[in-house]
Amino acid sequence: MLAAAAVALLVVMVMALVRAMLGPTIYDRILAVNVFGTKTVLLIAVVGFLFGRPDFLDIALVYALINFISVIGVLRYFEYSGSRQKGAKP
Amino acid sequence: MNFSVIGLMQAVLVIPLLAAAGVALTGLRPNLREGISLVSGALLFAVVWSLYQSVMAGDRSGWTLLELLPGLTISFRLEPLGILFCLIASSLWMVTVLYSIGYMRGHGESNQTRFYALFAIAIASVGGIALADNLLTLFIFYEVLTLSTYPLVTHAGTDKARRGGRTYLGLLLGTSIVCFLPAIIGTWVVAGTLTFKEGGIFGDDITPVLLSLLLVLFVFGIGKAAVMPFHRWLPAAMVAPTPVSALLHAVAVVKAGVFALVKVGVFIFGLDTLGTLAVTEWLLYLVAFGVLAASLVAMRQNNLKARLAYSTISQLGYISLGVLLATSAGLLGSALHIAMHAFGKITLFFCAGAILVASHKSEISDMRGLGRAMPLTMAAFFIASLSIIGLPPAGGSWSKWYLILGTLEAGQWLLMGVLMLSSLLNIAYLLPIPLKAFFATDSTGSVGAGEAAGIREAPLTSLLAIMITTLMCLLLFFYPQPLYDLARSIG
Amino acid sequence: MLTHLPVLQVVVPLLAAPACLLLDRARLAWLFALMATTISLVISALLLYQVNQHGTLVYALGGWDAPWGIEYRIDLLAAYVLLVVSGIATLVIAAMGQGIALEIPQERQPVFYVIYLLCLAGLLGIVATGDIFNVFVFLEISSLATYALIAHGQDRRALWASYQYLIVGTIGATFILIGIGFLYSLTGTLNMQDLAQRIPETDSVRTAYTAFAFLVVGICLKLALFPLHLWLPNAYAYAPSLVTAFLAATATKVAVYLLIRVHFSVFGEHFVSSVLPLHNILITLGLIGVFVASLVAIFQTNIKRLFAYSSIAQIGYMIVGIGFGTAVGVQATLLHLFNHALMKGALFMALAAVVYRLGSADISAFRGLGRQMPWTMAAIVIGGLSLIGMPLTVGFVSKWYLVLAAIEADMWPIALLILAGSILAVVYVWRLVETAYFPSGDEPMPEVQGTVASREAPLALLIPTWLLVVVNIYLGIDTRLTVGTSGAVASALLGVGQ
Amino acid sequence: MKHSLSLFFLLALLWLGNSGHYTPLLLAIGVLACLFVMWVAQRMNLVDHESQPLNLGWGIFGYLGWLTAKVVSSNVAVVGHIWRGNGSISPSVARLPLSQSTDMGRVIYANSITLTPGTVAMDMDDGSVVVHALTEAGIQELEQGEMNRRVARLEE
Amino acid sequence: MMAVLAEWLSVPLLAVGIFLVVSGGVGLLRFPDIFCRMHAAGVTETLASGLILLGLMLLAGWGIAAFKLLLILLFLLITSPTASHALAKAALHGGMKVDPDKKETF
Amino acid sequence: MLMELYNYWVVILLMMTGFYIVIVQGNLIKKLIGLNLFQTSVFIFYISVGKVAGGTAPIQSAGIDVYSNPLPHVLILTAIVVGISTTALALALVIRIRNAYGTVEEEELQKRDLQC
Ligand code: NA
Ligand code: NA
Repeated sequence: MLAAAAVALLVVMVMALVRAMLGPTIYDRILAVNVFGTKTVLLIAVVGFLFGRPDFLDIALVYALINFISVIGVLRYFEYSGSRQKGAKP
Repeated sequence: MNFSVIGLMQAVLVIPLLAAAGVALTGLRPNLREGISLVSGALLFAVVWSLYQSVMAGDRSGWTLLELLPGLTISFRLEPLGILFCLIASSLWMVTVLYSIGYMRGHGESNQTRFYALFAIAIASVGGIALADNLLTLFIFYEVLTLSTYPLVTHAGTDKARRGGRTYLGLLLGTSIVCFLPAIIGTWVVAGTLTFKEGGIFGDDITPVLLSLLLVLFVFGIGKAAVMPFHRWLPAAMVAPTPVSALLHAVAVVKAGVFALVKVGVFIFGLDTLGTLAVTEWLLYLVAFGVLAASLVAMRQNNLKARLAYSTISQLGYISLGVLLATSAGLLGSALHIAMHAFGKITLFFCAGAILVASHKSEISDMRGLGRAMPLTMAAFFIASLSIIGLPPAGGSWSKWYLILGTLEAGQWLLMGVLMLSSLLNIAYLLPIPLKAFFATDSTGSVGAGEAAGIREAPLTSLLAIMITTLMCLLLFFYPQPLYDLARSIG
Repeated sequence: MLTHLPVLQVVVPLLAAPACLLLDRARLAWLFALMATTISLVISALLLYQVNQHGTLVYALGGWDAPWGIEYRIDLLAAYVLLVVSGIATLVIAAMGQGIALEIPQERQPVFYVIYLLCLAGLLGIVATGDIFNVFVFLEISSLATYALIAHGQDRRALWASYQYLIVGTIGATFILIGIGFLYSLTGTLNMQDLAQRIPETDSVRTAYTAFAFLVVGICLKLALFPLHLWLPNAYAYAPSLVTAFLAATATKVAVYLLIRVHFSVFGEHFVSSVLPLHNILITLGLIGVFVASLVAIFQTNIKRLFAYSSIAQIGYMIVGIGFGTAVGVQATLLHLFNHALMKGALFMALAAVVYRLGSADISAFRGLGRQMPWTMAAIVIGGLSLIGMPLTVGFVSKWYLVLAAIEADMWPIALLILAGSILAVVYVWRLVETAYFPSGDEPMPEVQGTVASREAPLALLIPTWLLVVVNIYLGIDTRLTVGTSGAVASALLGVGQ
Repeated sequence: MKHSLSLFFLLALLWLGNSGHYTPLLLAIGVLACLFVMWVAQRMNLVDHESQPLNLGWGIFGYLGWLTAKVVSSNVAVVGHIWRGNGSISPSVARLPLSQSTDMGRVIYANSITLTPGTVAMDMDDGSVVVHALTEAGIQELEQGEMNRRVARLEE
Repeated sequence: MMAVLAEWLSVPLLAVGIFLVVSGGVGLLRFPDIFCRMHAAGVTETLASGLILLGLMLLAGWGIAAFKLLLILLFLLITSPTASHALAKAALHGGMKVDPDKKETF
Repeated sequence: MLMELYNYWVVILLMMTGFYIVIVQGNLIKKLIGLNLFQTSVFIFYISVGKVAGGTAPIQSAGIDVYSNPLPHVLILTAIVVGISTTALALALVIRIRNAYGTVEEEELQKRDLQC
């Protein structure tokens, strides 16, 4: 079952990648990357159990943190640049 | 005794340097400044004269200043050819300063302090070159001479002067870096020493190909000897004030070139080795071609200084040729011609300068009839021309005589012909100038118009200098013995 | 205390950097940084003395021995380079007290000194460490600091230059990292001493070559070997003048050091020359670099740029020396490494003085400068003569050995080409000399800031500059120290006479 | 003080839960680490009722239970739409009124909307929230206001 | 006994989780615009993640591992809406054509 | 051979992609992204080289004997820190470039430098 879960997660990650490539907007891509990230967290956890190394959970935890922060960071960047482009040229 | 000789040799280097410092410090008081130069010149000449006696007594003392690179020192040694060079330079320094006082002030030149200081430094470098005991020492002072004379060439600061300076520096530094230096380093690698030695320093095991390569590098690398095609710097340097031309053509620069060439020929290769190399023959022909070509070019020059410059190139060829002949008579002729040409050519340049200062004329065609206004100058020009051509009663006849003997000794009939032909050309491009000055009418058609235009002889000090050098040209014909003895003891 | 010198050499500037951040007054920060670099200089002098007395110094960091811990290893070569780097760093920072004032605002100066110290620590670390991964880390520390230093330039192009250098430098560093990775996978060690032993025993020669290739390319990017030099001219031209002096005299030198280390200490001449045509490549690229960079230099109107291109050319000479693969060749490279640091240090510091007075390093600023700033200009002339390779300057000594190496290797054409390159140096140096001493035409002289009495650069700039000039001449005349040391190092590197 | 204690308790729980090593040394380090983080949080003015919403009381657990059920049911709904295809959805946007009086309450409400699949809070101001829903039904359900009321009740 | 039971129990949890996560992936690909896709992504981030992590918790049994899994779950549940909201807001402000003041259907 | 060294192929692919982006992209930020990709490929290379056949992640745990080599991980941790510092510095530079020039496009930058 664990193996099936891992495979399913990988499949979803591939789907996310496809969405990331297709876009069409930058927000679609960010969404896809976020999904890819959260699925990675799950994958790490599942793989940890699959290989009998539950200590991987620490990595999953850290990865979840990084993923969240990076998505927020990227979003802030685009939100600002988006509103700035609307404004007058500096 | 030994110590004092070394002390004197050190003095040869130190006196001009102190003079340079003194000149720089007294720049605001011209009389004192020129006084320092004159006194230093006299002092230097006295020192060199004393060294002359030592060297004739067989003294070959030497001393090492420092070890620049492992096994390679900056060293000096008493040696006849070097003393010959020193004698020329020290005596002519004095005379040139004397001349310059009149010329530079008469011409209202700026930056005179720089001129006198650098002149003194150039004399110091000549001392270094003349007394050098090895190639490295020679090379170092050779480069110092180039650098210290560059500002003199560019003295005027005009566009033309800057262009001339560029050519001067470019060719001299260029040849010395690209050919001379590798030749020296190559010699060091091949022979394991750079110290001058009678009979040369190369062992028998060295291939002729390598020796030929080195010889070619030396001949072209010593750009100051103005071997064609690296002669362009001499005409380019004409832009300099006349005393500088004297320095270049007679006192220091070109003489340093041929001196270095003689040194390399005699003390690095040795005349025997030189004679066996096939490439020597080729170089001889090249030089001979240069002698003729430069004479022909000289004939076509209307500018007096340009004509004299090409004359120098041609005469330097004589000296180079004398060495490459690799015979004792040729060597003797070369050594003597270094001196004879120096006195002759300096007189000619002094005259050219005097004419320029007094009449503001630089083109030969304008000088017809000038003899009435400047009889002494033109007479001096005539005698100096005889010396350059090699006719009695002037010193040049001796050196030319030995050079011809040298060609005979080497069995080079063709070269003898070249020398004779070139002498005829010398006559053709030099003698008409004084003759026309005395006997031809000037452009306005009247004889002696110069006087009417208010042209008089050059300032007194300049005239005095001209008289001294002219006298030397004559004296060296009647009393060549001291120089002959000196030249005889080389090698 | 004395036994800890190898690590203190790096730790002092490394710790001084953050400490400097706490000093909020520019003057105070400068004094502190000067003190720290001076201590570094003293340490490097002591290290050189110790190495001369007792041979190579080995220091295990934190008491862990070599294969596990990081080892600091100071042999004669390292001690020699350490002295150059810390010496130049001290002189430059001494000059910065006054010289940087116009280019960097007062309130930014403490941070500037922090970065400067970090850069110094990185450079010293590269030289001092015996662990190749540690080399990478220090390389990046120094590089990051360098990018930041360059970005401090006034001109906005400094930012762009810094960015470009960052990209190229990072790629270079990454190449080095790959090379190190291959070496580690091959031998299982990162200690350079161990690597040197294990590489010849390896059965996968191809991996070793791959590693070597990556390392060499990476290092050559850092040392701006033609054609990997494109980042350098802008970086040098737009960085603050004294930063350029520091970088030109130290950063590329350390990169050359690294190349020598990797080539001769880690892989060994025998290994390198057995299969690769590296020698020919190095000689060819070096010479092309000499000619191309010198030719480009001739046409520069910004003198900082001119000397930047000249640096690329001089690096070419160093690479040619390595390319001979002989003891004399390496000796020539080492001599030139040392000597070029002196020349370019002096030249760029003199340029900094010109910029300080005239606010520009353009050739037009040099018109008639021989009269207005006689001492500064004289320093430039002497530095230029050294660059050309005139006798009685250090430049002559290194040229001599370079040509000697070429002739000994029976490569006469190369010898002539090396010297022909010097002619190009004559051209670009002389353009400057002519402008300064024989200005043409009736164009007015450039406006000099300050009163007539203070036209010459301030002593704070002039003294360090002239210290370098004097050393330049002194070591051109008394060559025992440099020639002796470089000779000993070269024979040790090539295993001659051991 | 109440908030500090709560934060310390939270941090300690995290440390203990993640460490797995309970030697005196590590425990001591843990205490120090927690204190350090508290000091930093204090300096950043983070220790207040916003980060430690203790005032919400026990009612929050009841709400969380209700929300969980809601999340499950809306998941099922959205999955249904996914498999049935784009014909089954009717994306719509609406501005809904807020009846919460505190920032905390509004955040909980908006986050609850977003947490349940099928609805997303896109933007909000003091009095309203803009919601995007996968179907019109989603909007209508929110308009009925059960979630709104439950969150508002939490604030009391 | 308990462990075996837990292992058995974990199977359906994981299975449903897998189904939901794949569904979310399909939705991500299938739905027409960014906002609709966000709803699909929400599926994978809430119930799907929760079920899979619960399944793992059952396998892990009482202990630190379970605690960490719980932590991960809480973290995902807290951050997911925040990220979604940030994304939606950015998309809304970044020019996606939606008029918030008019109730409308696309 | 091809499959045996698949990690190398992955690394090379990533590396070339990153390198390509650095060279071709005119946008300074995108260049940085390429640079990061380039660096990351090397990190992966290190980690994969440290893999020991049958070994698991080098986190000590009861009942496990074979671990991958931990040293590459340690090294790469350092390298990652270095890489992040580089990126941070580069981003700071880009911000200042943007302030000074008003653009982060390479071509535009060059145009604006030529103008003055
Ligand atoms: Na949701
Ligand atoms: Na939702």
